Amino acid sequence: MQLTVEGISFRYGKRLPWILKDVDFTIKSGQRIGLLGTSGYGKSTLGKILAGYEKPIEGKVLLDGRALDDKGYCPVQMIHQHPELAVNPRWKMRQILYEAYTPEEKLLQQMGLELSWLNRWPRELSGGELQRFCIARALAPETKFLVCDEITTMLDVITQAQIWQFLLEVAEKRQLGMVIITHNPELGKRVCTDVVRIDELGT
Amino acid sequence: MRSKRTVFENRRIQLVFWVVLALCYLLGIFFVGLGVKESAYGICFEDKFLAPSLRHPFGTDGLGRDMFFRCMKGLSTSMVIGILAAVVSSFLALVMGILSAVLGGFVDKFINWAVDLCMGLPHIVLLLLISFMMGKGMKGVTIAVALTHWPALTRLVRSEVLQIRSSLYVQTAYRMGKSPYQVAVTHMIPHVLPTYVIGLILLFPHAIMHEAAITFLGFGLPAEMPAIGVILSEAMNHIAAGKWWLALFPGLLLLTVVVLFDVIGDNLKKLWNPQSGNQ
Amino acid sequence: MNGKKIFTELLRMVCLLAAVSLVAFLLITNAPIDPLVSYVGTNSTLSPEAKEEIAEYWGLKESLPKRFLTWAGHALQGDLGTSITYKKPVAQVIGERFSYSFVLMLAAWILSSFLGFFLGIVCGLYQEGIFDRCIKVFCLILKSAPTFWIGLLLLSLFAVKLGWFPIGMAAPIGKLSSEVALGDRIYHLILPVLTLTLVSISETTLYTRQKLVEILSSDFILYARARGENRRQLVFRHILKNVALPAITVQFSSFSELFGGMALAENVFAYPGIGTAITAAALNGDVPLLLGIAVFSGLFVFSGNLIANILYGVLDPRIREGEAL
Amino acid sequence: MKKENILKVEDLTVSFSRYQKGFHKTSLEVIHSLSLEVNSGEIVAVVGSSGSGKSLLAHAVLQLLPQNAKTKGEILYRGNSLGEKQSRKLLGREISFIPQSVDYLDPLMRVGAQVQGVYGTKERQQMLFQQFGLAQDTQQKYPFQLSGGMARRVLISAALMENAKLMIADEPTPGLSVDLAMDTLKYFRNVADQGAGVLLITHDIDLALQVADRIAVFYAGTILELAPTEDFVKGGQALRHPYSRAFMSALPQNEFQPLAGSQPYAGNLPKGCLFAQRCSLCDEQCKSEDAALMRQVAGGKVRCIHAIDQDRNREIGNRHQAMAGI
Repeated sequence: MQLTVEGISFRYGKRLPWILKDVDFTIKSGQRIGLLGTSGYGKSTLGKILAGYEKPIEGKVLLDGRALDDKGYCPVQMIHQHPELAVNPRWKMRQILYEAYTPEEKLLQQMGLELSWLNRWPRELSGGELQRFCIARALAPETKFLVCDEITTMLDVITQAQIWQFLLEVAEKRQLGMVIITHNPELGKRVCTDVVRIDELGT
Repeated sequence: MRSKRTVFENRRIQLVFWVVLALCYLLGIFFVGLGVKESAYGICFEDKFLAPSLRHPFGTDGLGRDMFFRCMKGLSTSMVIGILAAVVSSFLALVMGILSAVLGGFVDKFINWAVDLCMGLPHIVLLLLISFMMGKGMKGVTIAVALTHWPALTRLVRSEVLQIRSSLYVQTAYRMGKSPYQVAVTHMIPHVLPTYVIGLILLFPHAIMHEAAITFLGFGLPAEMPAIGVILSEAMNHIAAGKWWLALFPGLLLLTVVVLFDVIGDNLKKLWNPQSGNQ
Repeated sequence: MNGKKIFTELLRMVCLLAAVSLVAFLLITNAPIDPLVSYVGTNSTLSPEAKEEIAEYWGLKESLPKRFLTWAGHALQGDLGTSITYKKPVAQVIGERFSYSFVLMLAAWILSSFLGFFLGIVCGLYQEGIFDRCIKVFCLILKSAPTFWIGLLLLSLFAVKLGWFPIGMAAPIGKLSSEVALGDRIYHLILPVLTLTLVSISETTLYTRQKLVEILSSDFILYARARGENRRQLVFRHILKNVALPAITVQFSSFSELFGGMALAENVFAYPGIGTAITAAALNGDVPLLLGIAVFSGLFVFSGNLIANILYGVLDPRIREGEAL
Repeated sequence: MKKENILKVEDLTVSFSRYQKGFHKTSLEVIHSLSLEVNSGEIVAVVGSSGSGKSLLAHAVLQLLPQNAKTKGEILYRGNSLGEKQSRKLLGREISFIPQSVDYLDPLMRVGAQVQGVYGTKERQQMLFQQFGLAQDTQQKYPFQLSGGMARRVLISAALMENAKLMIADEPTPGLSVDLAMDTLKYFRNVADQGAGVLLITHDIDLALQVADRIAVFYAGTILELAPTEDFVKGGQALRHPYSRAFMSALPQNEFQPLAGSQPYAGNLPKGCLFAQRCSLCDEQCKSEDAALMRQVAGGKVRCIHAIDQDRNREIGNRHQAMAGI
């Protein structure tokens, strides 16, 4: 399975500067590409375009050659930096987790998700716990690629290591393709198969 | 068991207590008013212009009619109109608000334009024109009040829905293949409902006040029907003769009803959204 | 707020105004009154030919859209027809009476804006103090009390019981309006202005207080305090500007409530302004006057909104210099 | 230059009253008997995950906590207690604060005037802007017109307006990679070298390792260990508290090995040592109150009775054999 992006350009308004200018990028299943660079250079924007959250002004997003359509479950899922924004505050965790599919018991254990958390409100959980839910939610059987946008920047170092430990395990087993956006080169080297700097991608 | 003081002193219980108290008072007026028989406030000339006394707590008017029961009757009719108008307006606002936020584009522009249009004329003037068109009377004032209160609530609902629509969890839901309908029902309604219900409650007193205002100016309920607006406009003629109680008590009654609705609305607002409840 | 934005704003206002006059026209002409009677009056002494000529002039026979166009055509040239209640051209009636109403509204608007702003600031600064709690309860009651009821109470207390002020009218009865001294006019103006001020002050106070509470818990106030600014410096350097900006725009966009309050206050005090004119017009089915005042009130509200938008663009640097980025 | 104690925080507790799920009111301890000190010429970094209450420490020292916060414990500035009154004279003069982003600037006020503040002068503000390479017209700009880089330099220049004795920075370089953050933080270094004390609050351990003289590990509302940066760089055996060691070994550039479990909530903190449930050395003693007292061990402070002490590890050593023997 291959996810490619050709000639992608993006800006938020006609009078605003180009954030991305004809960027080409390809990732195959099982590959984990680190996207490095300081904030404000379009890393997240590229991530959003890959996962279909934003439509590029120019260029195409192709999954195995076919355009990524909007209908149905998108095989490219995204996990965000602030988990508390990615969950509906008026839903219990159980409803949030089971929104797309019912994950089996084993996956929840593997993620370190305690069953008692399932009937809690999002505001009663910490950032680390919420992020585990967001990851579990994104790991539906149809998911082939994961875009991780600074997912552990806000968390403490131990939680970061815990999350990456089980995430890499799952990615390896299911041969998921992962785009890992981070400003921390050490983390990039440790979790990615290869690393790319955002400013080297576009013109 | 904790001592009585701490349980009561706790803010959340206070909020609920005030809401319940206000509700009982309003329902009391509503049902007493409905139940009052014609005879209770009938005309009897010998006790004309009696000052407030035990037998007539609100005194009597030029035709000897007991003001207390007349006010209660009038207020409950106003409340009926108020409920009708509030329900119609808020339902209209809910539909318009969600439609304009979810569909966006032309629909959004049109509804926004219609809201500006309705807000363009001063409220009283619009009420006047509509009731003028309907040939005054009860039907006219009810429709007038019902059709002029939806713009403000529509804007409230629309901004709430817009905020949710742009949230990350809704975008993620779409990326997980959820249809706009599913998103609207599962994500939007739970968010919009509290705003909607509180909007409905806060709309109610406005509806009653505007009905009283239009009736006072002579366009609402016909003169023979007991209504706060009518009572107060009659009272105006006797002000110069010093019959102060004719004006004071009806207005006071209306004021308490409106204030209590505001109290219910504000307290529910505090109870419902979790963060603000923690002060 | 560059020229283009002001132009689009003006264009939007004009087209909204046209729509409002259309809505007013439709509402009024659908009333169960025979159009001719509404233009001529029930017991008019005009000859049939004169009536025919009036009907022709205003196109009362044609279809609704046609009638609206003829009305609009005349209106644009300033001819709004004659009012049967006052036997004078509508435009003149509006002109005269609006001058009275304008004074009433201006006084009340200024009083309620500045007093309300000041009270809101003080309540916000000394939150949950006795003063704050009293003002909040006072505002809640004023907000919920019907305008005309407040007018009645003031009337019966000051005019009847204490006799300080006249019962009503704008000038002593039996005096020609030209001879009325300024003192008399003000003397008659005090109670209506007081009523209108009391009614509109609560909104301003509560709004200003709410904005102040939000700003006090904002990050930039925390940082200013961390830079050693005392309370007085905080107020004058940061708080007043950040509260005044939204407060000003709200004051200008609340012309619609102001107009409504004015109409009710005028009817209570029998004050000869545009408020009493509109009720009289509606009661007598005087279509030209009713239509004229309705459209005029729309113009009044829109001018307020327009000023509010322009002011916001001029005062708020984020908009004024937004494009410059 | 004589070493002087600029800031001393002793057993500080900050708690808020809030509503539990039901109707009763509970008080939530966000900072829990925290001790820390900053000496002149030194940068002390407080490292902990974001959202764990670190910023509250900065606000507590600045005496800017919200009304519903209650504090216990002592905060001393150069020896005398720092209360509401004393702080009013010192804030903005001897004590300066560097916030996280441009949201901390008044949106309707030009940047130049804000940097100048109530005690600064225009000349010094222009001189600082030049020194930080900010264009001449920057002072006329409004906060929303500043780019990320400009905003940081503006906030730093505001802090340097007065020659502060104590500088508190709350997450001054969010989202920056270490090398870029360094050119902002080198100013902290020369401020410290001129005799001021700098308290740097951040969630980025790499940053702390680069710029701080001493590092405090912030965990569940308290500081478990305060030790020279070298111990952290050496990692492993040099650190005293089991959590600090787990913390360092979880770093990507180290073993990247995570410790099981998660931080306890501020709502239900266990008695005694907060790290008890996750600690391999935990025993009955750890549950007692005095297990949580801050102790001086080999040049650093630590809050653990089994603290690993390099030169005297005899007593600790046999505990390990005994444990392993079971």
